[in-house]
Amino acid sequence: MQLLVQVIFVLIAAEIVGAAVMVVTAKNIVHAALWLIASFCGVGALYLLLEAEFLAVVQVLVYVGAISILMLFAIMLTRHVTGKGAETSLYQRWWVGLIVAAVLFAAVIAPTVLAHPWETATAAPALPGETGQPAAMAGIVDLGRAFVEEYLLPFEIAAVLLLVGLVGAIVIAFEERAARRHIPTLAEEVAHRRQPE
Amino acid sequence: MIDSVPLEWVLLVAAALFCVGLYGALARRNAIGILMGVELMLNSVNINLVAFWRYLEPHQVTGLVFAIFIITVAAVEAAVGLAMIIAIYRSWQTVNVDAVDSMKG
Amino acid sequence: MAFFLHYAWLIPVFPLLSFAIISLTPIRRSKPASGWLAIGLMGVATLFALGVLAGVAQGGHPAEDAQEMVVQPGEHATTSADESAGEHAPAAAEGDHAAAGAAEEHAEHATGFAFPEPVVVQRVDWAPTGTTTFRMGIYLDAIAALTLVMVTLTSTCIHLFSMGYMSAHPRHSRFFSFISLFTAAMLGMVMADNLLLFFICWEIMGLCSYLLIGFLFERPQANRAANKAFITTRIGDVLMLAGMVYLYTQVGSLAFGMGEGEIFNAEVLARLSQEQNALGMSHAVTISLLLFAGTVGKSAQFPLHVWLPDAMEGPTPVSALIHAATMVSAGVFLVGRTFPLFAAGNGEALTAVSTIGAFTALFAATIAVAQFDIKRILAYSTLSQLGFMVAALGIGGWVAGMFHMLTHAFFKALLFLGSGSIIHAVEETQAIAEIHHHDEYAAQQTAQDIRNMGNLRKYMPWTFWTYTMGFLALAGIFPFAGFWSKDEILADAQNGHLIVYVVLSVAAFLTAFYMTRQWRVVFFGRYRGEKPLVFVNPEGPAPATPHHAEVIGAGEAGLDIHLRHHDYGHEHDDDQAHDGEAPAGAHGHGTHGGHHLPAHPHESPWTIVAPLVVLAFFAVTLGAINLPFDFSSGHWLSHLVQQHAAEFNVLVAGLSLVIAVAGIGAGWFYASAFKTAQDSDPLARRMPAIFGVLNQKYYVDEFYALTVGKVTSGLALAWRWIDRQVFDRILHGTGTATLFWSRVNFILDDFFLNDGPDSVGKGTITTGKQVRRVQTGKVQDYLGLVFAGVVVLGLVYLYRVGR
Amino acid sequence: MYEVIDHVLNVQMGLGVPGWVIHLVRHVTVAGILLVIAPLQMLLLTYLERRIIARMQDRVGPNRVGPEGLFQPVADGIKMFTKEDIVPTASDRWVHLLAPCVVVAPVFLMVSVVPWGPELVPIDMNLGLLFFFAVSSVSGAGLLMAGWGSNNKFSLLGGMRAAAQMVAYEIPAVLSILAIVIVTGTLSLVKILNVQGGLFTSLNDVSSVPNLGLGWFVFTPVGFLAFLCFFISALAEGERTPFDIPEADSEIVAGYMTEYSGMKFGLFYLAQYVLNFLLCAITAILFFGGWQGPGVEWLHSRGVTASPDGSVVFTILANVLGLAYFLAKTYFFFFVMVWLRGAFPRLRIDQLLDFCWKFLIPLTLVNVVSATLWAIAIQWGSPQGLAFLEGMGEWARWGMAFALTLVINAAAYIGLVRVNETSGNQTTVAEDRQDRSMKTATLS
Repeated sequence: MQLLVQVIFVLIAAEIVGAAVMVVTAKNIVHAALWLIASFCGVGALYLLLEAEFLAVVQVLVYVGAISILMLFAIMLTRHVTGKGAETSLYQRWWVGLIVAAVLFAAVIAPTVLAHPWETATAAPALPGETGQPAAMAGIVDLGRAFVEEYLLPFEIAAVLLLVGLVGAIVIAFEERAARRHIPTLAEEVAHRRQPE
Repeated sequence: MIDSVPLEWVLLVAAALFCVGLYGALARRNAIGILMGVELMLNSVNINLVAFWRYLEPHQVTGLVFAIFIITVAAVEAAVGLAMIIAIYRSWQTVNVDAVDSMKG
Repeated sequence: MAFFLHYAWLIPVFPLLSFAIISLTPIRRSKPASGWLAIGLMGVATLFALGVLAGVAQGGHPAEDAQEMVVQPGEHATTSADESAGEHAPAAAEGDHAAAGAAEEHAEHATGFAFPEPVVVQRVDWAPTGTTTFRMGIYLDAIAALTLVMVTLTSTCIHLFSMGYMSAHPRHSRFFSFISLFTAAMLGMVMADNLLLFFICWEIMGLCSYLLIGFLFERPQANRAANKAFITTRIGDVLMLAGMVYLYTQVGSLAFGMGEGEIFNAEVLARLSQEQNALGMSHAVTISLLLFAGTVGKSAQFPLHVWLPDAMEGPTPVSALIHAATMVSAGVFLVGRTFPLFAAGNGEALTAVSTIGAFTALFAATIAVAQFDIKRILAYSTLSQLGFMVAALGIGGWVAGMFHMLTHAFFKALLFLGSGSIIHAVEETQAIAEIHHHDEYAAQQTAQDIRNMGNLRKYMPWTFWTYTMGFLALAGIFPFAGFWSKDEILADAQNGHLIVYVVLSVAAFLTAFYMTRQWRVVFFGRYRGEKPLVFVNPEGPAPATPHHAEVIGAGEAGLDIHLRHHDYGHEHDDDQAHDGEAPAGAHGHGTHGGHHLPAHPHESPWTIVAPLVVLAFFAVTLGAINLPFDFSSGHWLSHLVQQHAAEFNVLVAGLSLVIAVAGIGAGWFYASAFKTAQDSDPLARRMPAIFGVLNQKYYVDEFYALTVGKVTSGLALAWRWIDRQVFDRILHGTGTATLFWSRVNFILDDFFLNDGPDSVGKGTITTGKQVRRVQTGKVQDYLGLVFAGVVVLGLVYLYRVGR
Repeated sequence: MYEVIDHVLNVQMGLGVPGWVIHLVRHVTVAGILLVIAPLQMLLLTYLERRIIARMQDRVGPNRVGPEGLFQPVADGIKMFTKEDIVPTASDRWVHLLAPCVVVAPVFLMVSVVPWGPELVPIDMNLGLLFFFAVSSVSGAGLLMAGWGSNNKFSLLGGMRAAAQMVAYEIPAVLSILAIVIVTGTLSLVKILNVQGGLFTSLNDVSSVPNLGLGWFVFTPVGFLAFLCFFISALAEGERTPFDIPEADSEIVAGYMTEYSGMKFGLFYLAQYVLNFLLCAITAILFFGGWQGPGVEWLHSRGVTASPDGSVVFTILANVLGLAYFLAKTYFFFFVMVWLRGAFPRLRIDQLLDFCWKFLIPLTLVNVVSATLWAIAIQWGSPQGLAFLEGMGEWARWGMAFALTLVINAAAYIGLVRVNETSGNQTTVAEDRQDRSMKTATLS
């Protein structure tokens, strides 16, 4: 059973990281966005494995169902549909990014993570419950309570942030009616063509 | 899960995801590509939070709460970022960030 | 009664509800519906308030009620009521000094004061954030219950009055929504369980006061008065907020009550009164003086009194409700509420309070002697009476101050409503209507001038009799309400505060004097309104033809410049143009001009008279709640609030009655000099200088304009001068010097240093080119640099520092 | 289920297999059953739709293959399997290929949480409802993939329209369901169904109410408004007329399906009809009590309490009756969908989005507020500082909540209708009329 879980974990991890690598290396930006969806789904599966079902569902709902689709929309809106532009090359100093990321992973994060003695819940027994059972894991009910009691103010701030983001996005992306490109009607088109140069 | 997979593995996956996202944010020319890199980084942070919650303090709710706050922030960031990209596209006719350098010294 | 105590928190909700309904729903389109809605809900609130009072009174021993009455909202509901009541009730009931604890020892002024324990305390968590939780709720004790009844009763009467008085106004519904909001805030303030909630409601009242003074916002005068009131009271409020912050830093709580962690806790008070701050005062003195600044602003005490007379620009019901009966007494209520803090101030704070109160009482009474505007006389009278209450609190007469606050609210509201009725009636006459046709502000000012009235006793009997009762109560005639409360203040003052006693007695004499002057001029003699003394609005439409105007003889500086006798009746044709522009005023007559109104005023409709009758009833009888005799129902108020009140002193009472009668007599003869509207005041004839000073309110406004205003503009001028003369010269000098130096340099350069600077310049350009390559303007480069920095820092930490 | 398989494998056949194998067998069996049932539903629904719409249009519909044309869908299926699979040259091969799979997969995941009867629940997830909508939102990505991968402007337009419509209508759908979630306090579909027992009260804990299984949420003002909003949103989510803009054949050929043929087209078709079935099923479950109905609870309780021999029979009977109720309600809603298709013309895309943002979303938000009031009125008491509520009887509280929410919802509906009329369409209609009258005036 342990081996099975390990295998599943490795598969999921490979899916997450592999898809992420495809996201950053894919030539075609639409493909990158699709790989992004794959990576998000993998993260959702990892949450399931970590027994955070609610977060897994929220991950799918928000990242896959909303953010990715928003990105695909943005790609399709900012692309010359028939022309070039869909294929993107790398930034000219991409090697800076590569070095920074590689060094960050290999020399900073990985040694820290591996060297630190983690006192996980299995090593230290969980809080004893009433009947000697370990205390129950926090569930959705606790989460909901935390939002309206302990974290009420952050919750409200997050709500305001969402509202401000919504308004801001609308204001930024709003195109004034006057600035919109004029789409000629058929009659105008014909009249235009008929005019001598 | 927690008795078969050590915490380090999960953290390493998150770290790898973060670095890949960082590379994406640094190396992509396309603004939307950069945004994708940032989203990957945010996801890796979320994995960390959930992993710490599960392994270290499963009976407390803090890790989940902050993961949800990060998802909120990510959603807002995506919305505003994409709106900005569309606005940039409208005035520059491109979404390649190296073309948008009016701040050049 | 338990029901009412249980749901006491609903009392402010009713007027708030009517505010919300009138402002948010289409009901606002219907004038009668919105008015009657507000009146109805106020009536329900009144019922609740009476129920609460009955519950409080019936309980007798509130501690027992509190045991079962305290509701437990949420898991953290307080039981402080039980505890504090349980501990202190026996001591307080006996009038013992022990309850006030250590504070008592330092407060010789506050003899016999023990903070009354609450009957109902309901608190809920408010703003739970992390570890600190602010809680708020209601805190009901006997005085709060009495004040609730006072506020709701007067407010209901005034709502009803407004129904008749404001009926013609186009913004009728808005008026009702504003006064409902105001009433809600006042009730909330009375029931507040902590200073912050108190302050929030206090500020809402300030806002409503601002909105209602400026209700007739077509008039520049109203706008100015609203701004003045708002800004002036803001000065006091900021100081009060500072006091609250100070208190919070010292105590860590703003909750009323004597329990653990509440501000009237005996240990806390003892500490506050002993510890000194940087100013050399004890904390308690500083805090109470800062809080008292709020009172000075809100209750219009001496340095900040200037806004209240100007606030009479608002409609008369507003003057009655806010600027006579309720809001201005909020300041007094504040002092009463936080009295233990004042008492803990070793008498210093209380001395300041009594000084300011007594001074204001006398000061305002002298001004009132020389006014002609019926509402302004009452406004100064209000100032003076508020001074009485504040002085009473300052000399430790807590019961007397509160008692006077309650009685004063009723008879002053009555007087204001009576004056409103009179103005309403006078405006309905032909002479005023003709002015109204030309300039409605001038018409209203003319209608408010007491010289243009007279013999109204005959035309308006109901108003006359009710007004007379209010007048007698204010003057302090036995057995009207004002007599008992004023006598109690004087009895307290006589007991060891001789100066205050003398000052207040003089003020009482002047009160009787100016009120009689007003009363006789208004109600007796001959009706003078047919040829009125016309107020000429300096900002209104220009008078049509100057040669018609007749300037009345000098003597009354200031006012007379604007007073002309002018018959506008002949100018109708010329004035048609103004019709369109003239905004509909408070009493807009749809058909003025063509339609002829009666020459004499007539009695007002029942919606106006009925409130007068109700209030007159209370003005006559309210003294009965605290008769200073030791029979079964005597000292009812004192017993209810569990305080010791001053004993009845025949000498003091007799003397004050004599003073009042003397004042009335003097006033009666004095006022006989007014025969026609154009007659000037007898004092103005004899001593024009003194009259001028009084008429112009001791020139306080001008003084403020000269000091505060001048200082501000002087500073601006000084700064301009510094800018022009100093900085500009430095700059010019620098420029000239630079120019000279550059010439020298040019010669040197040209001959000696040509090559050197050239190479330096080239070097600079090269360096700049190299350096600016860092600023690519590309966001990814910056991001890359940031993360490169992170990596470097991480490496340093891991492999250098961390080891 | 577990016991049954255990019995069969270990007792009857004497194999002695370990527990996880039984679990595996059980899940595989259930998944297999669902995988068979879902396409069958699609076949049945296509047939039904064609027949019903034909009757509405005075035609006969397919009636040749089999009795009454019952095998027509099978024949269509065979045709699709045998058709040539065309992939456009300029298309993005893999995206084009994967798109139908991405659209179909979520739909089959959604099937797994639908309770078919009192005990016919594939997975009783305590996040069932959220899972359902989270998964359904994934198919939007598939639609965009299909639109983009085909490299055809009609496909792209169709895909973008479909995704925009899905994202937009997900909000009112989820908000209207949120009202139900607030009232019941759970996200589990099974628990939501259990609450809907009783008799017209939506509260089977009100005492002295016989459990007839009629406490459907649609009988409360909150539930009724939520039902209306949800069903309209469901029409849009399922791309049904009048919201079938993404595949408007008169404008953009077949939308994102234009370049698909053969079985890939069949997969889209399958996904669409299964999705429609699921939306109807969820409507029936959330607002019409799903398998709840007179008699089911009675039979079920008999099954629990009666003797061991009789219990199986009673349980089976209860499940069959519940399944019958559930399917009857679901097919009724599908009939309504077809009915609407026969009755209404297609909307324009801007009308569709306006309707969503200016009408449905405000309305559902108000409904969420009244759901909160309902929950307060029914469930709160002295711990929340509302002791006077506790003093009232259950019926009084229920009646108060009913009246309050009815007033709020009706006012919100009327107000929104008036606002939308005055702001948009009415003026244009008025102008239109004026224009026309002027024209007639000049003509005459």
